[in-house]
Amino acid sequence: MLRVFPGRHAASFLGLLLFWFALGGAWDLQHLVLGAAVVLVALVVRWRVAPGPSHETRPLGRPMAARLGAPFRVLAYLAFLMVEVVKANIQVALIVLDPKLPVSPVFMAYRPHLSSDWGRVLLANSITLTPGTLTVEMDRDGFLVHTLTRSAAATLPEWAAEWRVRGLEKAFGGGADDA
Amino acid sequence: MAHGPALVIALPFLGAFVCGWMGSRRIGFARWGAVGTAAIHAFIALSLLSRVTRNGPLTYATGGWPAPLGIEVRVDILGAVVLTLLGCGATLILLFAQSHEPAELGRQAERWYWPLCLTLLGGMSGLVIAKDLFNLFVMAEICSIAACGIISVDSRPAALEASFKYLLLSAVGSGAVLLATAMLYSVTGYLDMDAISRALPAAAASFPRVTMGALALYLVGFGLKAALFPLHVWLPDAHSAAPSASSALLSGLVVKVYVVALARIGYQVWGPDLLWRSPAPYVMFWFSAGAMFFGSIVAIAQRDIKRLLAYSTIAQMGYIFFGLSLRSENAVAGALLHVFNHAVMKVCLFLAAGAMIARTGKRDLAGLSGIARSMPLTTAAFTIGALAMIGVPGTNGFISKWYVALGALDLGRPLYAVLVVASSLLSGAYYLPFVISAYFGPDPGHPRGREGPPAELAPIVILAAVCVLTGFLPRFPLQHMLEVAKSFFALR
Amino acid sequence: MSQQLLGHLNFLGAMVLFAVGLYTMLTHGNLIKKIIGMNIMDTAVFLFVVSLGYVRGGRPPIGAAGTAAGFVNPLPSALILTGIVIAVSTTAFALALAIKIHENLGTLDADEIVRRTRSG
Amino acid sequence: MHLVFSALLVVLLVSCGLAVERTRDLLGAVVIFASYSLLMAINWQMLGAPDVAITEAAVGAGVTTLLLIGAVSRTRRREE
Amino acid sequence: MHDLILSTIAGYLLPLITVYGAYVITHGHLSPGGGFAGGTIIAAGLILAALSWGFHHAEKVFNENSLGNLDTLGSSGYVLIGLVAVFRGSLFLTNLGAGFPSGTPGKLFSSGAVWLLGAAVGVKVAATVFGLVARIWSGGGASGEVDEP
Amino acid sequence: MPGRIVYSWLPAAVALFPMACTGLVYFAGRSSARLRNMVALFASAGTTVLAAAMYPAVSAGNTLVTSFGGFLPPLGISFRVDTLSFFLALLSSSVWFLVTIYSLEYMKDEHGQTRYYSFFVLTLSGSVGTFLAGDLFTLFLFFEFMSLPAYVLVVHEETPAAMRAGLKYLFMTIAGSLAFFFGLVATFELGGTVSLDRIGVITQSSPLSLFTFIAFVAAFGMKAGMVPLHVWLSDAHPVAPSPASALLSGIMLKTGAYGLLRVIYNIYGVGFFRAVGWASGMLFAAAVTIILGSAVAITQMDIKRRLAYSSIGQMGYILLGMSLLSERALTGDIFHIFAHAIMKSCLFLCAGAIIKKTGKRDIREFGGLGQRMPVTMACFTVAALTMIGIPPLNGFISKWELSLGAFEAGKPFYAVLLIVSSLMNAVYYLPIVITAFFTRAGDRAAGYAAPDAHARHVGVSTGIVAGFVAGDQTEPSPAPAGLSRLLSSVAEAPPAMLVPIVVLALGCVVFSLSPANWPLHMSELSAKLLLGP
Amino acid sequence: MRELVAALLLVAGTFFLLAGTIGILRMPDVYTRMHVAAKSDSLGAGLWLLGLAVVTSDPTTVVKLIFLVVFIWITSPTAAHCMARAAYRSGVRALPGTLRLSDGGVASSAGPDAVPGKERSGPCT
Repeated sequence: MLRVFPGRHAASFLGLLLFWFALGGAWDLQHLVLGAAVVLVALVVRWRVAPGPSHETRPLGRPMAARLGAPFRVLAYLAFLMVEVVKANIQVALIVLDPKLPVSPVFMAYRPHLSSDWGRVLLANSITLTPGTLTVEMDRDGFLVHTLTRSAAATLPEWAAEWRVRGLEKAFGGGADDA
Repeated sequence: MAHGPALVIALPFLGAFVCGWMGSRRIGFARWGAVGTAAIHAFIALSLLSRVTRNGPLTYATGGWPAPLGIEVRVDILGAVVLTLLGCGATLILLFAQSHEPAELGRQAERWYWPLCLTLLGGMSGLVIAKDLFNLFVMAEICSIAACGIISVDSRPAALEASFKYLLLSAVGSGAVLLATAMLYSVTGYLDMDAISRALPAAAASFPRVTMGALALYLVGFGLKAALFPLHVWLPDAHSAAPSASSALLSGLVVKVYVVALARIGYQVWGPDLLWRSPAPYVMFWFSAGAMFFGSIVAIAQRDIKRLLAYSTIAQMGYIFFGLSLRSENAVAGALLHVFNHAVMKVCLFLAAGAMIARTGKRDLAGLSGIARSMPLTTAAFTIGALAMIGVPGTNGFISKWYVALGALDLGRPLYAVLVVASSLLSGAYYLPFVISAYFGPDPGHPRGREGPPAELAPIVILAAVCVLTGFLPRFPLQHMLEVAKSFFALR
Repeated sequence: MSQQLLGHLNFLGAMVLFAVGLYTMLTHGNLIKKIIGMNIMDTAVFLFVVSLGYVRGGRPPIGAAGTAAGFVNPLPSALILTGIVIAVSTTAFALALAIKIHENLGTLDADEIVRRTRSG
Repeated sequence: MHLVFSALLVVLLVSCGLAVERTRDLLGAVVIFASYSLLMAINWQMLGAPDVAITEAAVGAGVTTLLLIGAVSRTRRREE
Repeated sequence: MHDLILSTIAGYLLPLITVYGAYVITHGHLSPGGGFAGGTIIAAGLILAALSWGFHHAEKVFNENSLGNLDTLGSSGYVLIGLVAVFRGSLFLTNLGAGFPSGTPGKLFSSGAVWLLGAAVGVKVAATVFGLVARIWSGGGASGEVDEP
Repeated sequence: MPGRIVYSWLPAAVALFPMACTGLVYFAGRSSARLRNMVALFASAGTTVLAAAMYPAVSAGNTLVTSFGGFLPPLGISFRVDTLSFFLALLSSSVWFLVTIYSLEYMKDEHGQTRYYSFFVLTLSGSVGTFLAGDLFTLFLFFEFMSLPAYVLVVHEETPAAMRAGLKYLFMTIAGSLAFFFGLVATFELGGTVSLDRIGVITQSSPLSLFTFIAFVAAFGMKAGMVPLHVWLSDAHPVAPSPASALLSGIMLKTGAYGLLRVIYNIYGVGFFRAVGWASGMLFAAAVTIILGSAVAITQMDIKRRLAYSSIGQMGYILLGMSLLSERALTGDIFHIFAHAIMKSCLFLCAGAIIKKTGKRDIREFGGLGQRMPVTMACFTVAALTMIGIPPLNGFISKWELSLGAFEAGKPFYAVLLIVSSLMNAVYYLPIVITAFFTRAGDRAAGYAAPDAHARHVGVSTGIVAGFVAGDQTEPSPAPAGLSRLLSSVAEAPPAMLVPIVVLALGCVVFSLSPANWPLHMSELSAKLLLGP
Repeated sequence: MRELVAALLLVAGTFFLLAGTIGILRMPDVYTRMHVAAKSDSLGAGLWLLGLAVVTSDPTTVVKLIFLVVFIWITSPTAAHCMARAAYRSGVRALPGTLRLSDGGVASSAGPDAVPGKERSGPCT
């Protein structure tokens, strides 16, 4: 059943173990043993319960440079997102506190050029978090985005998030995810 | 059997899990597993009884911790007798159900049925021997849910509706009980019954309204579950819509354990002195008097045999509460004895009625006329049960009636005794016409079955025999109940 | 003082909620609404239990022997936890019943249900 | 401050309860009930019962709500 | 109805929630929580996954049969652990007195059987709660009706 | 003659022997009818023998006692046989024996015979046990054992009328037994014992003791057919098979009277009664019972209904006798229990024979019966005359004693009442006899045409007058044409039915004004015993 | 110092949450409300938790708080998306005057009845 790359598994395992230790706040052997067991069970459950892997698995070769750059890309993306979120909130606050309530909503279709599901999801959620936009509907071909203002709709296609996500995809190997 | 008190609770639950687990694989295992578990339960209960009567109350602290932390149970004489009743009663009912429920329920429902019955048994056992009020509450809840379960397993609309009503009302009841427990805890700082009982006089002096409120809530809570008169609305539907064996369990055993709980709270926690300083017994008295008459009068109008039996339960529960609300050892002993006796006879009646319904497919009284010709033994057992209900001497119903009436006279209230007597007359008014038409009524002519298989017949006959036997030799339950009543009143 | 008041406040709230829950349960015909009412009532009771403990100054009244000073008395919590478990199982069971009733009778209204079961 | 917050919580709880009672749309009532449960969980945390708060959050706001929503979606949404 | 965002997110959250639930269960004697709360949390995670992927996927693994097994495992485990004490000659559910190792207070494996009991309860609760919700949502049948693939 | 207390197993044996035989009868009935009948006969005969076996001890003035203390605590079962108990037990078992013989023939073609005989024997056990009971509780128990199985005898025919009557009987019985139950509990409460071995268990007058007494009167009065509790009787007796009716009227009514005797003279004590003056209420009830029973009997045209109402009237005598609280009255009372038992059994058996042979129940159709069934009708006549109280038959003796008792008690009004009621007895018995002997078959006696509604509405005096008119108007029938025709017209009941009738009728004659009247002697002893020192 | 930072963060968080709440009340339709809910939740709660993390000395707690922030940032937009999608699919109407831009950027005015949606009800799915 485990039709994913072992490396990916190892990453999940380690990540979850880290989570476990973070929760417990103790780094002793007991925690390690129990944690390993728990994490293993959790992962098995997750893979067993999940629907079959996506038909669109396109493993990409990953250049060494991309691999090394991955953490930086992630951090950069997070920073970018934070800034965007703050901006979004300020914008919302301004709109909300404006007595005229200047909204001019738009439904727009949007087609990102991404190769992996997780990338699309990341982008979709980023869109939701960022100024004036909200992903309403989504499938592999594109998104249906609701924007709060016309200007937000106009700027969305040029938004910086998409190429950053594409960069992340390159770093982690897009399309390898299923679900 | 040192672990009897724990086993008697744990065993049915364990059995329930295993039966539930095996039920989807081999239903036969679940069936006989249920009976076997109940039988072992009965055996443990009997050995506990003999132990308790010899050595006095048996206290068992699970986990070895003392009362406030661990769960402590205590098997006193009352508990032991009721446990025995539960074990033996459940064994017989489940034995009866073997030949009966598979056909009535269908495979899917049956898988749930046996575990639920055992869960109910475990809950009831826990309820009667719980030593602290919180476990009392928990066990009452387990009973309630399992009882709702066995009503509605077969998913007939009427049963579903009845079960829903029961579930919601008993949730109200348990809310009241929990609230009362919390109130007691807040003023005494204990959950353990003995400890509360010791602390209560002082608490009642300084927080009279809280303690009074707690008592009232207990009365309402357990009164709801035990179908005390104005709170009985759920019972007729629930007990008549359930499958036959369930009806017997519910009407015969389940409502009784709540009475035991209420008696414990009233007499062991509050104690007679404190209890009669509150209005609770007086309220209970009038309610129960209402129950005796209301239940009987409505029962007269019933056309469905199981509804008739259900209303009769209301009347008889009124009878038990009546005895408990009289400040007299004899009356309380009579009421407790009636807990036992009514259980025996009502189970007998419900099982017999169930057998009749199963064989003829008819539930209405008219449709069952002349049934004695094709099912003589079952009808005879039913007759004995009915006579016991009326309180004909030579049956166990007489003995309990005797003591309650005696208690009423102890108080110098002959009118109360007349009330008891008159309510028996009323119960004659609805049992006898059916019994007579069963023997002498015209046979409606449709094909009639024969007596059921031995496994179905044996429990009915045994119970009828117990009715007569304890009518003639009432020493077994009577002596214990007198002792219990005495101990209730010895409490200060 | 403030704690006392807090306890009383919750106490009062619990009473009101109990009434609201009971009222919902008794007056609404819809079974699911009844179930929600039951839940409100249950939580009100739990709130009552906690606030009763609070009235006495947040310290459990039992000084169980051998327990450290800062040891939190597990009793009221255990009480309510069990209560919650019971409440949720009751809820689940009641909902299953409600669904079955709806499947069988096509309605969730108590009066209507009674009418249909009596006639059917 | 603590007191004010608690009072606010209680008021909110009561108003949620009343809102549940008033709402004829069952799904709406369920959602309000979920928020009621969360408020209750917060209240318990404040009253010094973290265990209960956790459980209530998981059960009251989680499982019970899910059960209720499931039931509503399989029956009917409005109270008739 | 499949939603890519939800199902992807659920895929990430499920193991996290499971691990968190396991944490709550196993640290019940050290911090707030315990078998019941943790079991509910695990169940909630499973329910989240099942809701976003469809109950029929979850029922590949957690169907009535296996849930029943888990249920029985948990509950009879509890009783059996209690009975271990009985066979050791102590009272039912006796913990340290029955020879369960006490461990170091504050450590994970401490408090003797409490830990095991918590785990049993957790398994039982998780299975039961998930089963309940699955039954309510998917009508007790083998596959979900609410959602289509 | 101070009696000793003798512990003996005999009383228990007498009471329990038929009960044990019940099962035997039932199982015998499953294999062979003949065997069953024999077992039933054996049971009643055995009971009679066992009862008679107590005679030596009782005649020596001893009291036989059996008790089972461990049984049914806290009361226990006990038997206690003094003269009265012995006398009535012997009476009932011997009447039972005779009726069993009668049943063998009468019930031959009936359905459900096994059931009939089983309950027949069980009822015997109940009634004998009632008489032998040593305490109120045992009395209660056996009283129930008699009353409840008797229901089956009442509804034996299973006709709708029988079922209705049975239901009425059952409810009244249960109401009565509950009243009894109440009295029992109250007695236990007041006196601390329910034993009948002394005089005066309840010695203090209080509302509760009055209440208790009323409960007892209700319980036993119901069984004894005291107005207004008689309503079951007039329905139940006619619908039962005739042997059962004979026992119902002959023996079972007496258990009620016996119970009252025991209550008045043992539980309360005659001294107590004289002091409180409750007896006047009883007297009044008795007077009403006598008058009403007789008056209604006149209006009845169904032979068995007429006999049933007559029983009510006669029970009034017995109630009267025990309420007068004088020794003579008590002697007459007890003797009347005996006398009425045999004469009413005789009458019912005759009626049964007539119904069986001719199918006629309406006394207006009894014309020519005297020719067809001479022996039966002769016995009927004897019993009827006894009933009226013609000297020297034994009915006369009891009435005589009762009247003397009334005078002794300073209540001469009741003596007058007795005479009036005797007249009324004549009014309703003589026409039957006259019709049977002096009217041709097929003739409807003229006198019966009208009075039915009449008497009912106009009242007692009109009834009497109408009765006399009826008697007067009855014309003598022409003499029979010849002996051969007479013989050919004879269609007498078979001997098995005839023998008991004749024996009972002889009893009416023998225990009359003869110099050695053993029953009277027993009655006197019993009255002395009851009144105490 | 730590307290000051924390207080600032908390105040900021409160401000955004308050703005969000007002927004939810003021916004004209479901979709616009979802905007506000998604955004103010993630930032407001995030700032709060951050503020708490600053004053907390226990490292485990800090880690837990940070995890919480991550959770909220994952779940909050997902939840908003789910609700918007559910509303869209069950045909909840948007504010009159909402534009519809197709892929190529061609605008068309979406009238009151213009929002298409499959007639499916059901939460979130």
